Amino acid sequence: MTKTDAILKTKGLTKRFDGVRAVDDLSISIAKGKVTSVIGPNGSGKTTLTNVLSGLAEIDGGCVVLHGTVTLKKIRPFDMPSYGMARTFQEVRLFEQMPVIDNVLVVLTERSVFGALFERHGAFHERQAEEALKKVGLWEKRGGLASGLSYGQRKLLEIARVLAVSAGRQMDIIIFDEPFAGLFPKMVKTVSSIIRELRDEGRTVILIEHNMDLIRELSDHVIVMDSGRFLAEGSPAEVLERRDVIEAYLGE
Amino acid sequence: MKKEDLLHLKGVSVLYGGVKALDKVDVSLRRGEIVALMGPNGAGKSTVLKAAFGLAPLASGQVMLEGRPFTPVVHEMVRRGVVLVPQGRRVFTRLSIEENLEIGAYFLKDREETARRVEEALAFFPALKKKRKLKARALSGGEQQMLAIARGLVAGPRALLLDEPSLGLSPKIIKEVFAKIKEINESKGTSVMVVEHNLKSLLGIVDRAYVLDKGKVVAEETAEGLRTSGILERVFMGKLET
Amino acid sequence: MKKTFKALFGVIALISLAAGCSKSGKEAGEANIIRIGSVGPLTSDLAYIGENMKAAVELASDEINSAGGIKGKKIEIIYEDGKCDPKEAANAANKLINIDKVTAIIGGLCSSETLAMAPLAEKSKVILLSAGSTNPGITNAGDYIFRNVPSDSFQGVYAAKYVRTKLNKQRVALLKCLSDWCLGVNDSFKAEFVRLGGEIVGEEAFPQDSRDLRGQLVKIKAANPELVYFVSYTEGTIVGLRQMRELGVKAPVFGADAWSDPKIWESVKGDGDGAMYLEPANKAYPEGFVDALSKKTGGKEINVYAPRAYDALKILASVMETAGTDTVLIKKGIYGVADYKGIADNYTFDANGDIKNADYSVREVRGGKAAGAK
Amino acid sequence: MEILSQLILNGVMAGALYALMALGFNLIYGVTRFFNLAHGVLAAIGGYAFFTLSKMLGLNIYLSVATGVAIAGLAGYGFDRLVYSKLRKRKASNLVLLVASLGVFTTAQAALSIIFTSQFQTLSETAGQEALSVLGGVVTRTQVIIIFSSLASMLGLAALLNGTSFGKAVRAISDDEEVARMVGINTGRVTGYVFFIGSALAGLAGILVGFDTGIQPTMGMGLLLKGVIASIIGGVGNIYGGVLGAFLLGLVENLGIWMIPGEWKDAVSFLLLIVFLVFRPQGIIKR
Amino acid sequence: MDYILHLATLVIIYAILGLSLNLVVGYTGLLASGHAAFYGIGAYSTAILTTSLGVNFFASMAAGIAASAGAAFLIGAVLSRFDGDYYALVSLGFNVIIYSVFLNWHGLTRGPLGIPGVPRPALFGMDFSSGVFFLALAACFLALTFLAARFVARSSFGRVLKSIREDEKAIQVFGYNTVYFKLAIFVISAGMAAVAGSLVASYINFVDPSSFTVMESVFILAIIIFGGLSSLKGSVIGALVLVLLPEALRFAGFPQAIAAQMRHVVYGLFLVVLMLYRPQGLFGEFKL
Repeated sequence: MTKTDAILKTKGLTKRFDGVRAVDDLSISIAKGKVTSVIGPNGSGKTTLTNVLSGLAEIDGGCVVLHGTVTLKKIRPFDMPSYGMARTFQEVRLFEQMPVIDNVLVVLTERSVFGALFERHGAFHERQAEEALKKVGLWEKRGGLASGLSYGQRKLLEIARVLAVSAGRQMDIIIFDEPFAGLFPKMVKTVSSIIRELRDEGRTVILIEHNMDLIRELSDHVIVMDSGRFLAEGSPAEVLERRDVIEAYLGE
Repeated sequence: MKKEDLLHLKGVSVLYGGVKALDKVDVSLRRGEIVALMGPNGAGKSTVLKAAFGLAPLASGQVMLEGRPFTPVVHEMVRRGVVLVPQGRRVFTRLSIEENLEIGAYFLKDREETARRVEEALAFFPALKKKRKLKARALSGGEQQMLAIARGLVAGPRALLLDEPSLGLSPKIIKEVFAKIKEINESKGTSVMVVEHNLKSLLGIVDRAYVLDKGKVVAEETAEGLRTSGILERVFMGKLET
Repeated sequence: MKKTFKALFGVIALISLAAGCSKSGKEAGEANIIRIGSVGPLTSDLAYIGENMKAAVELASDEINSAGGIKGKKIEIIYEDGKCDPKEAANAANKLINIDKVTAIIGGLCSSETLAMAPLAEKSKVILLSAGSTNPGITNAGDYIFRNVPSDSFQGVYAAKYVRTKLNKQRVALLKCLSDWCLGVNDSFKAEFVRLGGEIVGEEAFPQDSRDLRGQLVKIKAANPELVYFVSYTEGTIVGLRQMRELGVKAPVFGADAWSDPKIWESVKGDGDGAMYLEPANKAYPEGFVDALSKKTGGKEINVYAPRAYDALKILASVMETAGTDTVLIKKGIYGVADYKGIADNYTFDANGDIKNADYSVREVRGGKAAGAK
Repeated sequence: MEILSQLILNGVMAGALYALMALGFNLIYGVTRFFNLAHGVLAAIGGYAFFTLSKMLGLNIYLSVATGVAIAGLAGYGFDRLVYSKLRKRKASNLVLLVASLGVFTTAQAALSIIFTSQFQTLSETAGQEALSVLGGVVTRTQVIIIFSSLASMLGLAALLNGTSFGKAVRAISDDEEVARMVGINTGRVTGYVFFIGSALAGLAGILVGFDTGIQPTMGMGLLLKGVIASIIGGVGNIYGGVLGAFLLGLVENLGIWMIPGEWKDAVSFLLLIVFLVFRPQGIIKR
Repeated sequence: MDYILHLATLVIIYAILGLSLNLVVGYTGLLASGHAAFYGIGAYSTAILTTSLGVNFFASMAAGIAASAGAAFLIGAVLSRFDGDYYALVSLGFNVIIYSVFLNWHGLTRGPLGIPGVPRPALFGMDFSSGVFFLALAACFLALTFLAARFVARSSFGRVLKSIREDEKAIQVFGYNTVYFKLAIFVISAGMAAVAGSLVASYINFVDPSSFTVMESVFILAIIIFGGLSSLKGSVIGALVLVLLPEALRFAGFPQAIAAQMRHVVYGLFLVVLMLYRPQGLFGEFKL
């Protein structure tokens, strides 16, 4: 991988919580148009990394470089789309007391107050939402509240939300934080095909995942973290055979 | 059910928001042994501990203590001799180390006995002894984890349930922590049930292990079996057959 | 939305039906009754005054009815709570006028109550006779609006003259609560006092429900006045006088007519000694009145407005004795009242429905009891 | 100079009362994490309990104070058992608890008005108290007692929290309720006791206010707001912070009168709160 | 009949207040406890402009809306930093501050003396001083407010508000600077409250500070919590029930001294029971 394909890079990125370095001097780069998996044992800082990238956790040190040109030392959450990023959450964050369809529609509206207040192109958005919901198989459930969905369906709704928002706009980087955890095999298939499609559309996918089979199957590149630090990277096959990686997972 | 069973979860199911986190799980902890719960993320390992401790409501099944069924109520478990050391170094950060330990023996009304046990626990973890007057928030992650375990020890448990004690600790500390766990087990005869992803560290100390996947027990192995069957690699690679 | 409005109008219709029924039920067979409303604060801060006035009105109506009523008709008083809140008073007046079909309303105490009720009474041609609202604004509130209590300006002017000329004080500090009445009295005092060549060396206010006046008093003490003119209701007065004593404010204190409440002097004990205040110049209340009212309230306290409330109903009754229940005639009758001898005052109404004369006497507190000033 | 010291003394006095409210409020907040608006009415309950016992039934004054305080404590304990603990069990949000406590407040205050009428009552019998002169200002015996009680309560509470196993349990719950349960603390029961103690402190404040000025059923809201403001500017959930905040609030209010007319006092205290929340949201002492 | 007209008018005024507050509390999930401040600004604007400057009622209402929205903009800029309990407390604090202004800025508001003689509106020779006409006028404003509130609630903007209520961080990640949304709805809500204020000033013909206390804000909150958060219909029904309830109690035969306090007891118990058994209110879609 040459430097020019890197759509997102971190340089010495650091995030501390109460003296614990959840992300510690991390320098990685994510290739454009590929599926890059970030793996590592529990507590290795993967989710913190996604939170830092999406502005939910402040950067304590280092920076993030986008498209090789934009250097960010501070990321505000609502700037995410303007950087071309969208994400799902590990601990499913839906708008519980809203209908399923509104959970998708809401992310499609105008971002400005006045724009949203007077916006009236519902049909276009509804098509986008419909498409996204159909893709994850939740179209039939569109009228019910999100809180009424099962765990797996809730995860799928999160994914639909990201799909819808990226469909109309140029969302280049999509972060999936453990999208498969707790899903039934059929749903797993749906999600992995969605991820593949996204990549085929030329988007960059950052995948946080534990299931090694899925990682092997889906990812072009794997980055391993341990204790907040960079441990290894490479193709899935070579990384998953590495002694130090296995040890990081299983202990010495 | 065997006689030597101290704690026994019998056909336990737990529902989280309509999803089965545990599905008719049968797990037991015998006197004096160290049992590990293994499996991929979301397999339901921690939920087993929670179910035994009253933190997760049982949808079906029973928890038995020394052969008698009972309903676990969280704040009564310590008195019954069952202690849970939760995941994530949860110590009382605004209390001093000494106070953290004293709280561990909250149910004891005997001050002298409490003090004796605190000293004993501190003797067990010399790193904490030096800092006994400090607030727990001043400790490093590893020290906090030791404090959490030490706090559990002060209660003098017959069964010690440890949820991911190595999480976020450096390999050296992990070794130390597991050595201590083994020491406790041997010196006091305390039975230990431990949820752990750091499987290799456990190899030297566990007597038995359950492998869980998607809320079900998929295998039960002896210490010997763990070493030879290759189950650990299968857990890591996610190649468990359900 | 349609449903909402349907529901809304449905409920309104239901209530109007209920109200209509109760109204017609009352009218039937009760032709021998004259209904009169009474509005005042029965809850809220000033409830203690309102309760006292209510007892006085009750006493008056008992007396009238036991003496055979008015032209053979008994009077029935309906008491509503005005809470010293304009909206509440408007609610009460509306209910009294439209449901109970009262001929007259005695009330309110607070000027905010009276001012809010005035347009309703005026429109429906119902007599509104206040025994307690002293705000100058009421003077022009309407044709049917009367009061048998002097406007604030009388008492402020009287006090200012007394302090300036009789007591010969030059430098005075003002302490007042934040209510319409306090402000009214205070402002008229201030204007007159300055006109007479006096000097206001300090002016402090406190919210009506404030019970810590120490800050204000420290400032007044620092201004070193020769006298403090202190306008407040019972509670504020009790804490104010005590805190003055604590802080060593040595200047004599002069108060307004609300201080005729004996509760003040019982509560502050010796701390009130030397305090002076104005009281409407009334002959001593007749023995029987004091006893009868005490029996109604279960306590000894008789605040300044209670006798006026009693008088208000009596005035009304005497007018109705000749004018009947036609409110136009009653109105005319009240304008014609001259030198009516009540127990609190001798009343003559002017063309605005205010009372003409306002005579005061100064009381002084000695040994925990109020007495006529030397 | 004399004025300044008097204003400072006044501030300290006001602060002592606010401190009592803040102590109880903070203690309860630390354990339950919700804004207990009903805390205010407990001051009135304490005051009226004392009034009934001492003035109406003629009980000994010290016994009346003790019983009055205990009655306020029991009332607070009762509110917790009847309402809050049920909501907590249901994992209701803070806002639900806040609204429920508003309901409790309204009901209890109206009940007091019905039982005791809205009349203002003074509790102290002594007239013309001899005032002590301090640094050119004066304080009365009652006020000395108030300051003393307030400081004694703070020290007593500190001793209870730091020296006893109950205190440790309370601090453990404030720190991490779930783990406190895991180590064997019956957190529901301890929380109930905390309600008792915190409410008793509010009751004491109510009685002292009654001695200093007087009591009314509606006295609670004002006292509560001062207590809450004091807690927040001092550092919510920290008992020393609450006391510091209370004295700061008392001083600012009373010294502020020097510059601003007294009628703006309430506005000044809320401005102080807003300034703190904007510029130092963690309060003077961070938890 | 006049009594019924009177009550209907009051119900309408409180329904407007409920609708406007529900946009902030029910839809956006912010426990604003200072609504009476904006209600008061509307009332005082009309009272001052119509009595001392002789301005037409409708113009004074427009001015009131502007003044209220302006104040809300400044207050909201501070408030938007907070959420949860702190939002409730700070908004209550602003209510106290604005109440203090009503009470103490004698030059403008006449303080506790209040402003008497506020006229009823007249438009194109139409005189609304009769009860029926005023009721009709008030009903028109209720309808307008209802439509406006519905427009806001059903717009994309309204959907974003709900998502802020549900999970502010999550919606931020999708590119919404939620501070602006919170501020905007606060300003809109304050403007609507001013409409109710103008109506009440002109209807009662008298304005004084006692109508705009914190307790009044709490009453408006009770209306929407009872009627149902995030339900426009609920706001109207809530106003209907809570305004009429105390009037009904007048006929209930409580002893007079207790009747008004009983009303408080009933409110208080209402709140407690609601929180215990139906935290979303009668028609609510959203639980606090």
